[in-house]
Amino acid sequence: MTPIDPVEAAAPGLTADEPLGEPATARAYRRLRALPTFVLWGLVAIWSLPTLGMLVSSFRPEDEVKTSGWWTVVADRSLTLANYDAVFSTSGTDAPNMWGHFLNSMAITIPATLIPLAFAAFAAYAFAWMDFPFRKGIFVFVVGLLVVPLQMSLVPLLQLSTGGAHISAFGETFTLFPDLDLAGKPTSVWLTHIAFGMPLAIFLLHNYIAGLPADLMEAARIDGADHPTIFWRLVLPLSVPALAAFAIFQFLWVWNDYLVASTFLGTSQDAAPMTVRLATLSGSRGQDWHLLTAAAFVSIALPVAVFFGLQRYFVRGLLAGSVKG
Amino acid sequence: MARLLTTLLQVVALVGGTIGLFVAANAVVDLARTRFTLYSVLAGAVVGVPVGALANSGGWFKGGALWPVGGAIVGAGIGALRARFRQPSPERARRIPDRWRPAIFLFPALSFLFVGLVVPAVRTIYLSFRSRRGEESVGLENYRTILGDSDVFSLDNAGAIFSSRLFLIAAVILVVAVAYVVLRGPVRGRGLDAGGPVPVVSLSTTGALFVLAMMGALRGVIWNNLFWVVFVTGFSTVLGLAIAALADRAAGESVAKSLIFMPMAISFVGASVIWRFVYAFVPAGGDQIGLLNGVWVGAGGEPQAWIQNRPWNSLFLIFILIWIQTGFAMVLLSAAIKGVPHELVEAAQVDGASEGQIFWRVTLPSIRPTLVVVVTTLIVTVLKVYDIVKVMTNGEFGTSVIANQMFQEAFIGRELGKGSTLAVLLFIAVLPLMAFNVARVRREGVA
Amino acid sequence: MDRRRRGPARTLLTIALAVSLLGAACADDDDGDESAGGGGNEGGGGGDKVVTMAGPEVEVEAQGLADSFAAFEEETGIPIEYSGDRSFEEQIGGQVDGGNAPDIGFFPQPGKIADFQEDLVPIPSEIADTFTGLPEGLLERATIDGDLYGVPAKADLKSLVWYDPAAFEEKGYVVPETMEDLLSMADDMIANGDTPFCIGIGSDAATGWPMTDWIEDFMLRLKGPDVYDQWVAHEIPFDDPDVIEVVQYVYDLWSTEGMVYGGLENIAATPFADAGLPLLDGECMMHRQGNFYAANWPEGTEIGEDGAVNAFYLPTFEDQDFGQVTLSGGIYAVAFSDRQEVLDVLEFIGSVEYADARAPVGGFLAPNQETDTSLYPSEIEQTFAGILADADPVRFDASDLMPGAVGAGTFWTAAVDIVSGNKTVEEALTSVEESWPS
Amino acid sequence: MASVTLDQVSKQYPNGAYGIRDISLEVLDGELLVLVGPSGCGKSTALRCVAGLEDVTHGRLLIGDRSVEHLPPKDRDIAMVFQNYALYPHMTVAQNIGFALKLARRPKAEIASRVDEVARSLQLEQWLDRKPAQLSGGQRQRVAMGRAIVRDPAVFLMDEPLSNLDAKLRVQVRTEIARLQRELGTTTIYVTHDQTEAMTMGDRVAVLRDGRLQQVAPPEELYADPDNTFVAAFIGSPSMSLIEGTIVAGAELADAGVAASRSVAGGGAVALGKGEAGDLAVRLGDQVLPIPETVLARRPALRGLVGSDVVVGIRPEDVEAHDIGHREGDVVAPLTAHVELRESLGSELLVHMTIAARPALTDDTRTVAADADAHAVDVLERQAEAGRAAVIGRFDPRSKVQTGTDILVNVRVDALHFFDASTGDAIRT
Repeated sequence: MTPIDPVEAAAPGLTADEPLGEPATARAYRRLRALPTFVLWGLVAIWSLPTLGMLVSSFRPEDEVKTSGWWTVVADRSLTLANYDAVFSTSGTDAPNMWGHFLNSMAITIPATLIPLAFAAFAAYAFAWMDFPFRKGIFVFVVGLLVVPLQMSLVPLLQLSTGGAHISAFGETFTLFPDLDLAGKPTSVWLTHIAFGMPLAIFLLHNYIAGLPADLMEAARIDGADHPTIFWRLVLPLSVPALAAFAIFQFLWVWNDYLVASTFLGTSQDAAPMTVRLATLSGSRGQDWHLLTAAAFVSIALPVAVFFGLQRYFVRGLLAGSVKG
Repeated sequence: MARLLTTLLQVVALVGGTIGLFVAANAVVDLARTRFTLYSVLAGAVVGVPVGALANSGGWFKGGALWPVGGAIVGAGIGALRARFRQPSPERARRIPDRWRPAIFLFPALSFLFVGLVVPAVRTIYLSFRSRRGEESVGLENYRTILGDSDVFSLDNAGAIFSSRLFLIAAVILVVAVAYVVLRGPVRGRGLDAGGPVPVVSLSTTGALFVLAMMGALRGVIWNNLFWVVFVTGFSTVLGLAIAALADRAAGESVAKSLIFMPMAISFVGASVIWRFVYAFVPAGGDQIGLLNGVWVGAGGEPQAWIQNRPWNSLFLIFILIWIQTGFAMVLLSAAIKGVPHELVEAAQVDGASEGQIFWRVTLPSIRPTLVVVVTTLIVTVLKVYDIVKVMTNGEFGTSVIANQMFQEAFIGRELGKGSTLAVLLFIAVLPLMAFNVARVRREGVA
Repeated sequence: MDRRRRGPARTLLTIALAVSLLGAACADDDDGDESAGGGGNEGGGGGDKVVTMAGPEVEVEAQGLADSFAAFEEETGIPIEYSGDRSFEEQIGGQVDGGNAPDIGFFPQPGKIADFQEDLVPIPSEIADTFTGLPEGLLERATIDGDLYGVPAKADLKSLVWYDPAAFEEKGYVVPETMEDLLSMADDMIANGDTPFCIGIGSDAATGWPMTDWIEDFMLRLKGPDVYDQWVAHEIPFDDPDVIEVVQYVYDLWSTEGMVYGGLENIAATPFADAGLPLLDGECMMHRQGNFYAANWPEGTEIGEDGAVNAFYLPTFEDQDFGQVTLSGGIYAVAFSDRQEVLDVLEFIGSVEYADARAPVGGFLAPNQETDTSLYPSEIEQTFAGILADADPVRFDASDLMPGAVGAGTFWTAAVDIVSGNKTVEEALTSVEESWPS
Repeated sequence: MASVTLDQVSKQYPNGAYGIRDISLEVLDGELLVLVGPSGCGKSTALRCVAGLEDVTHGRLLIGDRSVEHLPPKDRDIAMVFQNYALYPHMTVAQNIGFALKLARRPKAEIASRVDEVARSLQLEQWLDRKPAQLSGGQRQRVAMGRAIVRDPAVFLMDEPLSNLDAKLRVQVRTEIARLQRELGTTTIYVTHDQTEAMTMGDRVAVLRDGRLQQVAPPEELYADPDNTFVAAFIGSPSMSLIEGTIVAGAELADAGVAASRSVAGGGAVALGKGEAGDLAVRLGDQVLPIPETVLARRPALRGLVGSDVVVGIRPEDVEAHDIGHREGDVVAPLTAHVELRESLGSELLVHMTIAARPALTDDTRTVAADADAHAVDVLERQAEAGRAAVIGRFDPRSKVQTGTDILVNVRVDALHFFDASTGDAIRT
């Protein structure tokens, strides 16, 4: 909608080759309009270069990766799949191959994403639409937990999953939490992730769910719905964007996690997710770090795909989740 | 393939099961309205199971399910008796479901939070007052050692800040800015226009420069955390905002935004490899394999060991996090910008405001809430930063941050006491933020 | 889904369904692990005979380690599960605290044994007695208050210098017999425009350790084993004049103009894993690094007399008489569980049978002197074995013997601080001294 | 079918404030009762209390003869139409309408047939598979209606169901709702802010103010005989002119040379016969109006008020230009007024005038004015100071009055309203 000043359009001095209604100002304006595009794509280039570098390197033979810059492929393109072969071959150890670790990652990530999603949704709904004592207080407390550093929670939780929790009283030992011997099993990993993901989940979902129109709930109540029904039939379907947004967050976080997985799985390599496998790839003394190029690319492929897939929701969900009031 | 199947089955069963329990629990309390007796019996049984288990001094399932089942039976019995003798009026019976429902909805989430975060947090605080492995109490000793450790916190040559060139530049800019504002004089009754672009921009520049000056002078993990917070938060937000604003008017918006966001999807192991190819260093003479050095040397510079040379090496690590977080800020902010009502912008256009003015005077104010969210979230993330430093330098070359120091102490040095202390320090650093968050949640009100 | 009019039957049904599903889930969980190899279940030290081991060796080395147990597993019927993790030394602390320790751990740093003393199982004397053929001092390293906690499972030979035979030939350099020769040769090289040394001490989590090896080697050669032992045992302070002198010596050597490829300031930045590579294209002449560096030469690099690279023993000073002082390192196996089969495994690791079983796999140097050197697959490995055999006295890597806080912490940091010119030698060593746990 | 009974119902909020207070009211079976009042008067609260969305704190609430104050909404056998419809955005029209039945576990076939039936009666057949977002305002409104109708509940509750429609549609839907309600004969409580709706739709209209019930009556009665100045001012548009006056002896008429007369066919007028002219008059500022016998008969209490102040109410249609004859048989008297503004509506001519008298400036009048807009209050107060009371006349369009001139108007003195100056209550017996 370029503003065309009729006076100027009709003004004398308009040379013939200038189409009417396209005065100098308008053209300048149009060029100016294109400027953001250039700047933006400049930034995009800067942002993508590092990743591109790794991608290219992953196709280069070891000695070249270690001795010349990846951009030199433009000059001599000697590309190979060797790195990928190395990564996908079980590489000696009788641990499962990359595909196996991929499944392990799945086995951890899926429950660690879905279950907190459900639980957080329950809680968020309760905080938003139910009435009970200390509602505000509890919610605020939960939000506060967002900032607890996780590193220190690891050991207590590991102890819990290995030995349970016991207290001694009246000369007897009572078990507060059973000795389930979960350490080394994927279960312990995603259980931990559920706990760690919960505050953000509740925070995001609450902001969204609390934003749903009140009279929808009332209409439903009058139509004969009780809280569970309202939750399943109204709130869940209406909250898809927020759910997807959190799902992506949690998925990325869990999929990319190394610390929790390696701590809880400890010596059991067979259950190790990809990130843990990557850490061992580069050899006892890191001499094989060129393999990481391929491996890293393999490991980011899925999350990136997931992100691109659910992006639309992501934005909507986060928006509603954040911009409230 | 079989494993994929078992995995999926397992997941389905788990999710189905947990949700099933939730549904069942709701169903039970609903019974209170119609069949109070049955409700009472079932509820009794449900409560009985854990009580029975807890009562088993041998451990929950020692001696089979005897104790839990026993508890269930006893509980059921009690429930039956209660129903028999304390049958409430239908009036009150009808209210029972609503009384228990919040508990049912909250229990799963809160139980996980309690076990996973609250208990460990409390334990950490406790440990921070105990000795190496928590054997005995040492009072504030840990805090004294930690804060006394010059690697953690040191004010030596803080004076150097004010003699540094950066500081002078900052000062000059500040003076100029103030002069500009004052000379420009009062603006249409708005008094001295401190909210305008010029003062704000110059002020923030001054701030950034000053922190840089501090960076040049001050050593210590805690300071590093501060620098991380300032730069990551600042740049991620500003860049995110800029990109969001640009993308709003540029071609190929969604693609561009996706590419900018992509780093968020990359694990830190991946990131470390990626950035190895940027910062890698080869002594002069050899071919550079790092992009940065490639460019640098190409421009005729001496190859630099970017992530080794203090004090600026931290900046290069910091940029990695900026690279990751900008996408996050951008997504939120661009969403917010699109949320700004068109009438507002058009009204401003009619009033003859320039694009810049519109952005500054209309768009920015109306996306303030989002900005606040972005900034607070970023700060929290940055304060807890760990992985990048871990994979890039393992905290060597003076790049360590609190979280790393904590890991170092607690896991490698096996100094649980000191590790916990650092964790507590992190809490404390975050507290004001928490308060702010809380206040904000309060203001928005729990709908 | 409306629960308002749901009959009790339905309710009970839901509960049953939910519970059974959850049950199924857990069941599946175990199956999942089973089909994955049944690894995790015994993480916490379950009842049956499986012995879990964990250590820093991964990939090829891990495979070699695993293979060398095949026969043992065969005859004893004790299944062994080894899992390698490069960050083993960082992980193990949490694992132990969390009660999830492996049955056997491999510590590259005997010094760490002290940190874990309360968690480790002392090796019963009847087993300890079977550990024969080890060079003097090795077992002492793992002994605290008379109890033996670990047994050497692998040896590293550190007093080595890698070089390119062809290049030496062509430029007329000869493998030096004494340190004096080596130094003068280095000067010649500089004069000839060659760079004597490639040095890199970068090693992400452990950046700095290669310099500690240099320091230790020169400590042995300049001050002798006794001072070395006092230094390790902290009988002399870390910033004792002797120590300062040695470190200063190394520093001065390194900072000599033209001595190091890329110059002093690049040493810290160069990952040690790649540090030697310029040797191959003549960028430098020598690379002082342990035998394990053999694995870092690119695939297919010929190693040996007439290969692309070869190694010689880092000579001693003529005017010092400390004998064939040699710096060694190695990995110790320790037990976190006192189950009989665990101790059996430990006993096997300490035996010459184990050494003989692993030697052929390659990438391995046996601490056990009785090992049949002919079993080593390559000429170079036999050379190493030879050097180790003649070595006397042998001293174990000091940084690995010192308390973890120092040996795996401040000593490394100090190295980085010195090289990157961040602290003077004296300042750096003083801060190490301060960090020594009392 | 059932009646709805509110027995001294109050809703008090935790902070002590009252949403509604002591409302007693019976909605007869099949009746359409309109709750009307200025915004914030508690009409919606009252409705939500009946619905069970808010719980009653005092008093009893019966639907039919069941006391329901403790029942959840779904057990009260009511249906509600919300101001902005509250349609479930993720469900189709059919699903929206059928939702309640589905929750009630009715057989699929029944649900389908009921939905079709309802959809037909609302001409929604072709939209059944659309989502609400794809519908026009009017259509959404009908879906909302359908959702209520489909359950055929004992009571309909409608919360300003038309306020989101544009004026034209509003009229159409208004009649449609009225028709439906009559056909179904379902007891209905209808909350609105718009008095035209109130007057046109309600069998009876209940006027609320500040949570209290002011008057319940059929529209005509409410209009013709308001209980107090609030109702008087609120009901009717343009609203009744309320002027402070004093009851005086009829003698003053003579002094002022004013006499009531009866208009006759052809526009002329004849003097009143003996006994018809009352012996009392009311002074408005410097003018007097006779109070005819008929009025005194209806409001005997006036006789006791000689010399005391009252509020006089004049409906616009009771004021006519002097040159235009009144309807035959009306008893009229002259009044001089200054023309401020004339609005021609074609069918009629609204003339805003002022006379030299104080306008009634009470809480009631203020509230009503405020409900229009804050400015109206200022105007009112300024008039009070200036001692110029506004009088609105609904003239015959043929009348030629000029803005800014003083004119003579005829006032129907037999239709005057009298209210107690202090309480604002209508003066009757």
